[in-house]
Amino acid sequence: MTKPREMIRVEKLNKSFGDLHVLYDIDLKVNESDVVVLIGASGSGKSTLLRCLNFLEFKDDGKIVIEGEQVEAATHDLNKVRAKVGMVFQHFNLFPHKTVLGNVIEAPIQVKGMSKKEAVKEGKRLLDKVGLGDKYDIYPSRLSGGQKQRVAIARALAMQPDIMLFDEPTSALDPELVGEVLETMKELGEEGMTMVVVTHEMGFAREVGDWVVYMNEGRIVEEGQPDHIFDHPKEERTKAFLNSIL
Amino acid sequence: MTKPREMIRVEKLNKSFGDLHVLYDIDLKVNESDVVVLIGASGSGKSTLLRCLNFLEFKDDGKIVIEGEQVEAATHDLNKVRAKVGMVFQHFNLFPHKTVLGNVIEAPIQVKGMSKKEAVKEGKRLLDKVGLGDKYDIYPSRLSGGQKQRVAIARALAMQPDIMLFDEPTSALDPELVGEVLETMKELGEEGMTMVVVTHEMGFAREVGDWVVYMNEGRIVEEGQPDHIFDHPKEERTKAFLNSIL
Amino acid sequence: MGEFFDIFIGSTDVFFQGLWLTLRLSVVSLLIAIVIGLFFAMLKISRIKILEIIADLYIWVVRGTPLIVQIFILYYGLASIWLIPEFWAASIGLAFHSGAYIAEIIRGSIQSIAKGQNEAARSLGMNRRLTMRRIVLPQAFRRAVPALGNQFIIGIKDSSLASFIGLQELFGVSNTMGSNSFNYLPYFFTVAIYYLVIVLVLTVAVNQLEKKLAVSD
Amino acid sequence: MGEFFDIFIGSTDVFFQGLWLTLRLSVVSLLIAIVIGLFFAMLKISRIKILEIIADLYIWVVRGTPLIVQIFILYYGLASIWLIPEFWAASIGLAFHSGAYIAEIIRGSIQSIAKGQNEAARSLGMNRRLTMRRIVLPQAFRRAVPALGNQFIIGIKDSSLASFIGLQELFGVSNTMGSNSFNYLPYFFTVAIYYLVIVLVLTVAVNQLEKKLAVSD
Amino acid sequence: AGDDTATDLNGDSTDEDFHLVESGKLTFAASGEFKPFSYMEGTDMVGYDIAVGEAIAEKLGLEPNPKKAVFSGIVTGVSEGRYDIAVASHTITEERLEQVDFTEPYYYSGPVVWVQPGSDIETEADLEGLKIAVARGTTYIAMAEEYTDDIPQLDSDVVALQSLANGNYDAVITDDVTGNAAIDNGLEIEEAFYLGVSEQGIAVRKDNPELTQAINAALEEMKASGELEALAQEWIGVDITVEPEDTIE
Ligand SMILES: Nc1ncnc2c1ncn2[C@@H]1O[C@H](COP(=O)(O)OP(=O)(O)OP(=O)(O)O)[C@@H](O)[C@H]1O
Ligand SMILES: Nc1ncnc2c1ncn2[C@@H]1O[C@H](COP(=O)(O)OP(=O)(O)OP(=O)(O)O)[C@@H](O)[C@H]1O
Ligand SMILES: [Mg+2]
Ligand SMILES: [Mg+2]
Repeated sequence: MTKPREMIRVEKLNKSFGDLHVLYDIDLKVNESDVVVLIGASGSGKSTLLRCLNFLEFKDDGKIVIEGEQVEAATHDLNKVRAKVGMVFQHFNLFPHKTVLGNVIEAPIQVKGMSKKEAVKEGKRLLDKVGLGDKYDIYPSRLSGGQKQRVAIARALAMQPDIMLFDEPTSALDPELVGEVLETMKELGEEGMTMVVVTHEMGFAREVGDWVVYMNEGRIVEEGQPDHIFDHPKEERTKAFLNSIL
Repeated sequence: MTKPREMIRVEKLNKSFGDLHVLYDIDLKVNESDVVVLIGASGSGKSTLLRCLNFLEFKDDGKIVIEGEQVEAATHDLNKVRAKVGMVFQHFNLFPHKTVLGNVIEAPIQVKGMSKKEAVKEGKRLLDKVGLGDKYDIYPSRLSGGQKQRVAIARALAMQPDIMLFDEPTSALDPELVGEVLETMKELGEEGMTMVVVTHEMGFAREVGDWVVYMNEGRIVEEGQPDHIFDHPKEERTKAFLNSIL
Repeated sequence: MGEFFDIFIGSTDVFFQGLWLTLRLSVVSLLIAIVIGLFFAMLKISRIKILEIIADLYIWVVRGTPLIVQIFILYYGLASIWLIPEFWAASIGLAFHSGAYIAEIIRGSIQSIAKGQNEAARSLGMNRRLTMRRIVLPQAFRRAVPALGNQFIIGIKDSSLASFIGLQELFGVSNTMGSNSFNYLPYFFTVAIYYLVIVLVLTVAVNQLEKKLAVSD
Repeated sequence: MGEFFDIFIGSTDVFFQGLWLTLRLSVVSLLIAIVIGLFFAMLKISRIKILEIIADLYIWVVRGTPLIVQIFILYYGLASIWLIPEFWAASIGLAFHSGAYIAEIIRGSIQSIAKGQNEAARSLGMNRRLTMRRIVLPQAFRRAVPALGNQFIIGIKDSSLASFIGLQELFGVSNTMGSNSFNYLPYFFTVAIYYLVIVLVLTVAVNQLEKKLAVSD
Repeated sequence: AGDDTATDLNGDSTDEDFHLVESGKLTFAASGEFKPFSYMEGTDMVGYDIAVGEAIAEKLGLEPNPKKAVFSGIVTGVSEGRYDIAVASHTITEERLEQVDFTEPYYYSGPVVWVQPGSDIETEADLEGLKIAVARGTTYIAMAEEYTDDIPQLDSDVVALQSLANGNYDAVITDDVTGNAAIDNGLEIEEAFYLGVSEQGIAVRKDNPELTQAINAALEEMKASGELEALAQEWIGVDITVEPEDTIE
């Protein structure tokens, strides 16, 4: 068995907002094709950690290594790094002035310099894949929440990222729409995409996740394989948290 | 035993907002010193019924008899009627530009023409009664929610109403402040005030209420003494509702 | 630069007279405008269709025509019917103009006073008038202070148009002195500084007032 | 009344010339103002202290001095240094003035475009410029349409001040004809009607445009 | 002067006879922007027009009350009763006579075409189609209309001359004296040619013939005594109070 390729490594990451220390000495490793699920109470720092990985926030200190390369805001072209790491947000953040297809082809054309024809072809393929083959020319405002989130996934995939980050992708959705998004994510995981997912959907975590990380007040309290974490948590805080949401 | 005096009688009250029919054929009787508790799911029409009793909304048809007199918007001076019926709102609605005492003496002076001296004396008495004897000159913004609501009760009492209406008086309060307001209401009930109370506090309903009315989708579905309603509801919908909130 | 400084210092007495007139014009017109604005705001919330239409018409006409036209109609246009002295033509013209904006400011702040305030007062037996006078208006005025202050600042700048009916307020002074000396620039810079200072002082004053009024909130 | 009607009908050719000039002034100044406004809006959101201060200073000066002072400085004041023809003095003066308000409108609508839009674009690897140009500005402009339309209407009314540097736009025409005939009122009423109609037409047009742009929302 | 007016001047009449705007005061308008006839010194209006107005008020036993006004509004201001009279360098014209009465001329002058130094405008023919600026409400508008349609109108002559010097116009038509005063103030403009001679009168409200008469008498006396000429010398530097040979038609 060959050693798996390491996609993300975080070492002793610290992050504050002003006086508020939000992340303490975070260590995290994500290998190729891993699906890592981050869980934890509101305010525990899950979003902040994810946003640091995509450089939407900047760490105070510590190391972030993406695909073997230690990335520093001062010396790296972060736009290039971001293009390798796709991100899906809780509130979709689609571009409302562009059609569904327009949303998907925007970055490949503008950032990668892909030809419009190629971008459209690839964009359509991705939209078909997430089950929106009939919505190319519609504006986002006419989509349901679940459809919007699937467009957002296609849009991120269009940049051909090596890693996908998801920040509570289903928590703004009506319950009946959650399934379609999780299904899309599950397929993606099965195809071998490296993923870091913040979610409260424990069923998904258990079924799709390779590794679960429980955070509390800015620290990683416990981590392990889903069955271990869910069935035999060691820490009291983990037990309390799981009780509160299950 | 003498026949109790009838304070409020409602007969076949109907009320719509535009196309939305909100109250259907409501019948209700409230005798002197009764504490009637209205319960029901959100949107079932409890507030609307209460507001009709105080003529903040006008019925479409049916009868509203207050202290033996059938009140019609066209022929009655509603301000006089309102002065007999005090109302306490969920969000307190104190006058922010007046002090605590100023809130309480405003209407007696302006509406009843009470002398300022007398109004102040009575106002202070009422504020002492609700436990705010040390807050006369403070502005409402500096009070806690529970204190605000007690000022609102004192303000309504200052008009010496015969009936008091309460519309979810504790539901905007932090849990730890609910008790002080319920205590004040309980004392009021024990002193013989006629009260109609919309609340989700079932403990209060059981302890203080003389009669409980359960509303659903604009109709009175079931009513009776608290023990009957809470312990042996007859209707399925009542059972379901009680299960959902207990 | 030295020349500008000499002119700035040397002309203070004349400019102070202009300043005094500017301030009188602005204050008088603001007071009238508040009365007008309050009146039309009341029409707008009267819920009586015809009164609302009258208020809308007034606001539409004021907002649809330049201030200078309004002032000139009052001063030159109406002269054959009703002879209005310059000061009053300018003050009334300015007030008529600001009044429309103030009506909207007051209406807006009345409507922003939570419906709850109205209901609380009505439920205590207060009639509509009493509720308006004792409960809603005091709060509405307080809430309107920043916008009214802003409108006052606009009024001060607009009062410069009074010079075109012959009033020697700040701008009129600078214009006359500029043309008499055949050397406009220093006088216009001087007057610009006067306006900037007034506006600055007023902005600070309005902010202070706002803070003071916020005490009971 | 009959007299007014005769004058209204009889003077259409002159007033149409004035109207044409008014429209040219307003449109040209609006276009320049949008460029100015966009520029200063960018300075304001640049997060570079010195650029923000420059933008604040500009906005403060414009908002702190009357428009007529700004126009007169450009036309009379600067003449010895830089000779600007009437039309351009008026257009630039108006643009300089509106520009400050437009800068605030654009800045406001840029900042109202949810932070989320920015993050989504950045997370796709788009740089700040690209994000601004392709994602934020198109939405910001759309959101700014009502306020820009309103500013255009204000610009049309403000262009009446161009008459005081000799331009025979709408108001200038009415003033000249009024003083030459010693009979102001009918001409001022006529010009008021012209302004009201333009403003009305524009208000409707802006509303239409707004609706059309809302299609994709 | 007749005996009637003499009695007026002796102060036998009261100001009620004149229907004054403010009793006891002679309220007279001038533009304040027509150097050297009227202009501002600090907050005071001064100049030949003002001096004449003050002298007349004194003769009538009234307190002088000068009012600065925008030139284009002065005639209607007099006819509508804002001012008793206008001593504002008004050329006596048919149109104005329909609105107000005029006294006898209190000075004679001529409209002049002013141009930039070195301009090649020499005759009326050269003015064809050029940009000629004038002050709003003046008689110069009609003159300019003879040659062109492009006539910017400003609120004062001085402003027009200034803009001419700045290079904004091809020509400006205004009074001889005013233009020369501007040149004395360092303005770089040049006289091209005269457009004739005009008579300047004092405008009086039509329903006030007693006042017109009294002013005429006062003027007569001032001319006879040399007082008027002295004022002209003081403010203008030349005697403009006598009628030259060829008056404009
Ligand atoms: N931009 C910011 N400025 C200041 N504080 C912030 C900022 N973003 C987040 N925080 C604070 O950092 C802490 C962690 O926030 P974060 O959003 O990472 O938590 P979370 O685990 O994602 O919570 P949730 O489940 O509510 O999304 C919180 O206290 C939050 O208020
Ligand atoms: N002013 C109004 N205009 C239109 N519809 C209204 C108005 N007030 C209430 N409604 C509607 O009438 C129905 C009954 O409302 P009401 O507020 O009486 O219910 P409720 O039982 O008090 O509910 P809650 O517990 O949420 O206060 C609801 O559907 C509500 O949306
Ligand atoms: Mg989060
Ligand atoms: Mg309710």
